[in-house]
Amino acid sequence: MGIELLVNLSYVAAAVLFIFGLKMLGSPATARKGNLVSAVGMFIAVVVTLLDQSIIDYKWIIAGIIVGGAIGAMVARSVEMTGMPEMVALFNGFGGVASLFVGWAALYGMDASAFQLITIILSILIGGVTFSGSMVAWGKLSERISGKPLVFGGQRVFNILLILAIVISSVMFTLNPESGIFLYIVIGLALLLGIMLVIPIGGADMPVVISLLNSYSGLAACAAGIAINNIILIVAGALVGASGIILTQIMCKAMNRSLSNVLFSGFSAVSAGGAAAKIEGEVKSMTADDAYYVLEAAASVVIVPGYGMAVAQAQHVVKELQELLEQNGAEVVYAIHPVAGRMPGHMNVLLAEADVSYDLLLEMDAVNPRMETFDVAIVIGANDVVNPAAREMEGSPIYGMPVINVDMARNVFVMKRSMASGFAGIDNPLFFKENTRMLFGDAKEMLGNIIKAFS
Amino acid sequence: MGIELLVNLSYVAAAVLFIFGLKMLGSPATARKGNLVSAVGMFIAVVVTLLDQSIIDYKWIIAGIIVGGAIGAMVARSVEMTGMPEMVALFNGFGGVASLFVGWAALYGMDASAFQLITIILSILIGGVTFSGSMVAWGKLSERISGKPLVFGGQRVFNILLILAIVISSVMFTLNPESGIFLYIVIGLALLLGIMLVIPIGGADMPVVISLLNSYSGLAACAAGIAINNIILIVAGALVGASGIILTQIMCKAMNRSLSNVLFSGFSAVSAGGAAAKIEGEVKSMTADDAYYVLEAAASVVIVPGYGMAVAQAQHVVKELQELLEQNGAEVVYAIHPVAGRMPGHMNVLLAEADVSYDLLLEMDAVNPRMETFDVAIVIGANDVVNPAAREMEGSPIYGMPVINVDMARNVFVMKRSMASGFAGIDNPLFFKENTRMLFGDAKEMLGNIIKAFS
Amino acid sequence: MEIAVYLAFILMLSIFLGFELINKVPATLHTPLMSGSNAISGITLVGALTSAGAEHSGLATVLGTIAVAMATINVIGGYMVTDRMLAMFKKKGSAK
Amino acid sequence: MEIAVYLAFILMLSIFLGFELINKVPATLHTPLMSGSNAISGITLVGALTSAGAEHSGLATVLGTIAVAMATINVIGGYMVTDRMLAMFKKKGSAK
Ligand SMILES: NC(=O)c1ccc[n+]([C@@H]2O[C@H](COP(=O)([O-])OP(=O)(O)OC[C@H]3O[C@@H](n4cnc5c(N)ncnc54)[C@H](OP(=O)(O)O)[C@@H]3O)[C@@H](O)[C@H]2O)c1
Ligand SMILES: NC(=O)c1ccc[n+]([C@@H]2O[C@H](COP(=O)([O-])OP(=O)(O)OC[C@H]3O[C@@H](n4cnc5c(N)ncnc54)[C@H](OP(=O)(O)O)[C@@H]3O)[C@@H](O)[C@H]2O)c1
Repeated sequence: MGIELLVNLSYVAAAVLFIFGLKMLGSPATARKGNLVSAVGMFIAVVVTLLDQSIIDYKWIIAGIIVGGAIGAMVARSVEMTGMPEMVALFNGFGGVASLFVGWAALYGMDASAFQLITIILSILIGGVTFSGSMVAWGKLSERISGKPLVFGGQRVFNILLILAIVISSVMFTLNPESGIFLYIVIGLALLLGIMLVIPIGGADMPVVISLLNSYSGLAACAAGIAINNIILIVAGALVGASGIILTQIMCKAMNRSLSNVLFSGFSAVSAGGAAAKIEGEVKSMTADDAYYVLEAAASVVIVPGYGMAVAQAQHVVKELQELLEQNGAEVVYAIHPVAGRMPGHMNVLLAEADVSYDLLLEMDAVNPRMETFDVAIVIGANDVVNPAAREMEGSPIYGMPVINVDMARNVFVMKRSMASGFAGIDNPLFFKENTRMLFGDAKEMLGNIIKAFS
Repeated sequence: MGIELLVNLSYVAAAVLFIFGLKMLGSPATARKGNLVSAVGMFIAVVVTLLDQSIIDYKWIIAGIIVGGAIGAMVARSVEMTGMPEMVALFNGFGGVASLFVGWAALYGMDASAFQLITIILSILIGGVTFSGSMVAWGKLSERISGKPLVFGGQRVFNILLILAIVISSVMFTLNPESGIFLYIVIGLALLLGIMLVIPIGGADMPVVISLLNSYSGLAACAAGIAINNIILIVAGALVGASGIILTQIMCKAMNRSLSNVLFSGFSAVSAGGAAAKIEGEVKSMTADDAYYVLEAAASVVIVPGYGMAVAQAQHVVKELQELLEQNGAEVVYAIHPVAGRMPGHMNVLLAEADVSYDLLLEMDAVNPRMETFDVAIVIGANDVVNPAAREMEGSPIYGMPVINVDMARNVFVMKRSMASGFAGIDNPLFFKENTRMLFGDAKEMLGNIIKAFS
Repeated sequence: MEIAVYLAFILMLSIFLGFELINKVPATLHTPLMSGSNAISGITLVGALTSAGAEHSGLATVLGTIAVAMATINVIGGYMVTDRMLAMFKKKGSAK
Repeated sequence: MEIAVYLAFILMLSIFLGFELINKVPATLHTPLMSGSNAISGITLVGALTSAGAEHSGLATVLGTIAVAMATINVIGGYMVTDRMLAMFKKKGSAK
């Protein structure tokens, strides 16, 4: 009784820490501390659970924790910055499968009531969908499988039938909890559903999908908590489930999309594909030396980094160029698009690594109104986020997305290796504009050449 | 069992409605609907409670509801706009005393555990403090008792002893729940504490105090809920308790005060009283006709209403003057101070009643930066909220409070009946400024005279 | 015992939620918000109903009945006054 | 029965609180916030612990042990990756 009270009070404390942690994670000044606060909550919850009397055998627990902890720590340490988003997907999938197993294991060793059976099947279902969905998202983000939306005829019908099948077999299971067959069917179908839900979504939308799946994994934990009557699972799971949905919506808004548009737009991709308008104009390229002469004379320069800067690991050279330009008397700022790179905040993190001052990183909305005042806009490995088609071409798949209007600067330098398209896989009329010059080559090398010209 | 489930599910629904209601009350577009939503929640909660089996005798309930409902409805209907804040104080007090009685009644008919006894005594205590505190606040606001902070020597010591006595008699009560004597002592002391806490606070701060007491009455309901193990009382009470504290803090911020400053500054009032600086200058008065000539030539006019406009019920005449000035080609705006009048939003409500367009009502922060551009500032029955001493005189009791800087307009007309001070009871150097003219008289009459001059 | 834990969680969550619900409120809404939440605190009426209706001692019934009357004043009066206040904010010509 | 009611309240309050906690988050924090709340969803580890530790059938123990390992990866990896991400936002010369 004494221990039980301690355990439960600690659970309350852990929940409070989770709440504070989540709140603090939402604001830049406190985010890192918030993560720590929530980690402390998790630590407390785990430690007091181990004190619980119903645990009689520690060897498997210890084995599981050691194996899982080692893998988790190793992976988290070694993953590269650019690989972090897919890492989150992977971790999320593991959380889902854990909830699936917790629900499954709850079947044994207790005489489950109908209500409990329902919660068990829910945790298995949501856990399964989370797991396989996260795995597909991971594959798409890490380019292990194609980032293109995968669609086929009759996909909708298939999905509806799939969901029907899941409902029926879940009902069958609750009626016959003894026979394992329905259980396996449900697990299999849940895994299939997770895959089917994510494959029609393009790789560019994966961050949103991961956020949604993260919400699901919270709900799975919540359902598992109801199944085994553990209150901290319920509270923490519901918190994550709800806040994850809000975060998903916020992310959609940053991309100027609706959630349903993200989830289901893949289906219409087949038809809309070929309708792109013709782009007119001529591509003009220039050398690093030519670029130097223009930059030397420029009084104000805006640098727009994109995924290519991350690929080329060019952030340090960018910073060097910035300093040279500043010594030369020019004003230099960076314009950061919310979805530049492959995860939100990608560019900020890279530039922070190169010690670029935080003040110089302007948001899109701060730069666009004064774009005309810049002598030069240097686009470094960005493509979709500076694509004027989003503004001009109604048929374009990215039409309506807010972009950085570099084409309105006096001169635009675009650094990339080829005329290849970016993540969205669409052509960019920017490259054909009158005031655009292409600097073909790897961003790091090209910047290095310009810097050499300065000295 | 079926009914109990219904009751409890309805309680969940009621709590959801309260949550939505509170949220909606916080934003102008949805506030009125929010109040309705929360009222529906209350209706559901009350109706399903009446279905509960443990209620066997309805006659007293019906009597209580009829009497209470009739009084509540009558008072709410008949109270004048300006009397609403004190009405809230009164209602709040009744809520507090109800919680006190609920806690008290819980003593009978059940074998209370020590834990329950503690929650019972808590609900009695908080309910009692809420009741007597609200009554004092009501008296001060409605000027049934003096609005001046009431302080006497040894007040602090007395309060500390009082709290000690409460703690001791509460402990004695929990140890001897049978003997009624300690119960009566606790009730008496709680009532005394409520009075003692509110009397040292000035009438101008009563809105903050009521908000705080409102938070207390939530906590009292919450404590009563724990005592009688009723979950909707706990949830709704805690919601009100917590949101009330936040609201209190927001209100303090609007007055540029801290909560502890509001609650305890009265104690130091005795000493600070006489230290006011000498005001230099000459009071110049003018007639309505003189005012007319200036107004006729003005291109931009700002109207600053205060409590005097409410007293004179001058809002309709003000609107008439506004229209005349506009026909005359002048720009007219209103500057509304957050604590003008006797309740927050007082001026907005009055002017809305007179059909003044919402767009013309500017907040202090919107008007102050452009105050120099106004030809005339007409101060109608405002005093404290336009007192430049808040800006200029460090010793002044209102020093640091943000005010509307009418003295920076080219001409200032002040309409009031005499040189009397306003709510804060301090002199106003504005009346002595070079560019100020006094229009002595009732605001409504004076405005009428000016309007007559126009036609 | 177990119930106390649930209550602790419910209390904790309600308090946090109460804090979060009120964000930036314009000054004009302070009084109606106060009044509206004051009406909610009249929920103690539900407790009063059970006290007044149960066939306990005479004193409990008397206390309960008074509590019912008082709480009803709070509830009915509170909601009506709040509504009257808010009704006066009819926003002519306002954007939204 | 009574417990189900408490659970319903707890669930409802947690969900509302979860909604309210996340307001306007700057785009830079979307990924860390997602990753950090993903780590919290690893709370299922607590459930896994009870499954793995209880002396049930062999299958339950196996499932529980796998669940412990998986959930631990989620928790440890999640918190560490989040911390690494946030560590990179060192704000030089920022106002606050
Ligand atoms: N931020 C997020 O949360 C997120 C997550 C997933 C997806 N996305 C999506 O990713 C896209 C981001 O736009 P973005 O403009 O940053 O990138 P982008 O549109 O993907 O374009 C990147 C460009 O960089 C160039 N590049 C690649 N390696 C390079 C190198 N070593 N040196 C120079 N250039 C190189 C590529 O062109 P070459 O091949 O010709 O060099 C490519 O066109 C958007 O579509 C967004 O929706 C964003
Ligand atoms: N808004 C709130 O929430 C709230 C609540 C409670 C207290 N308060 C406090 O109340 C004060 C509000 O400031 P305020 O400037 O609006 O009012 P005020 O400082 O109280 O001044 C009102 C002035 O109106 C004049 N007046 C009264 N009846 C009049 C009539 N019939 N015609 C013309 N003038 C008349 C009075 O002067 P004569 O007697 O010379 O005519 C008085 O000086 C502040 O101190 C504030 O802190 C505010």
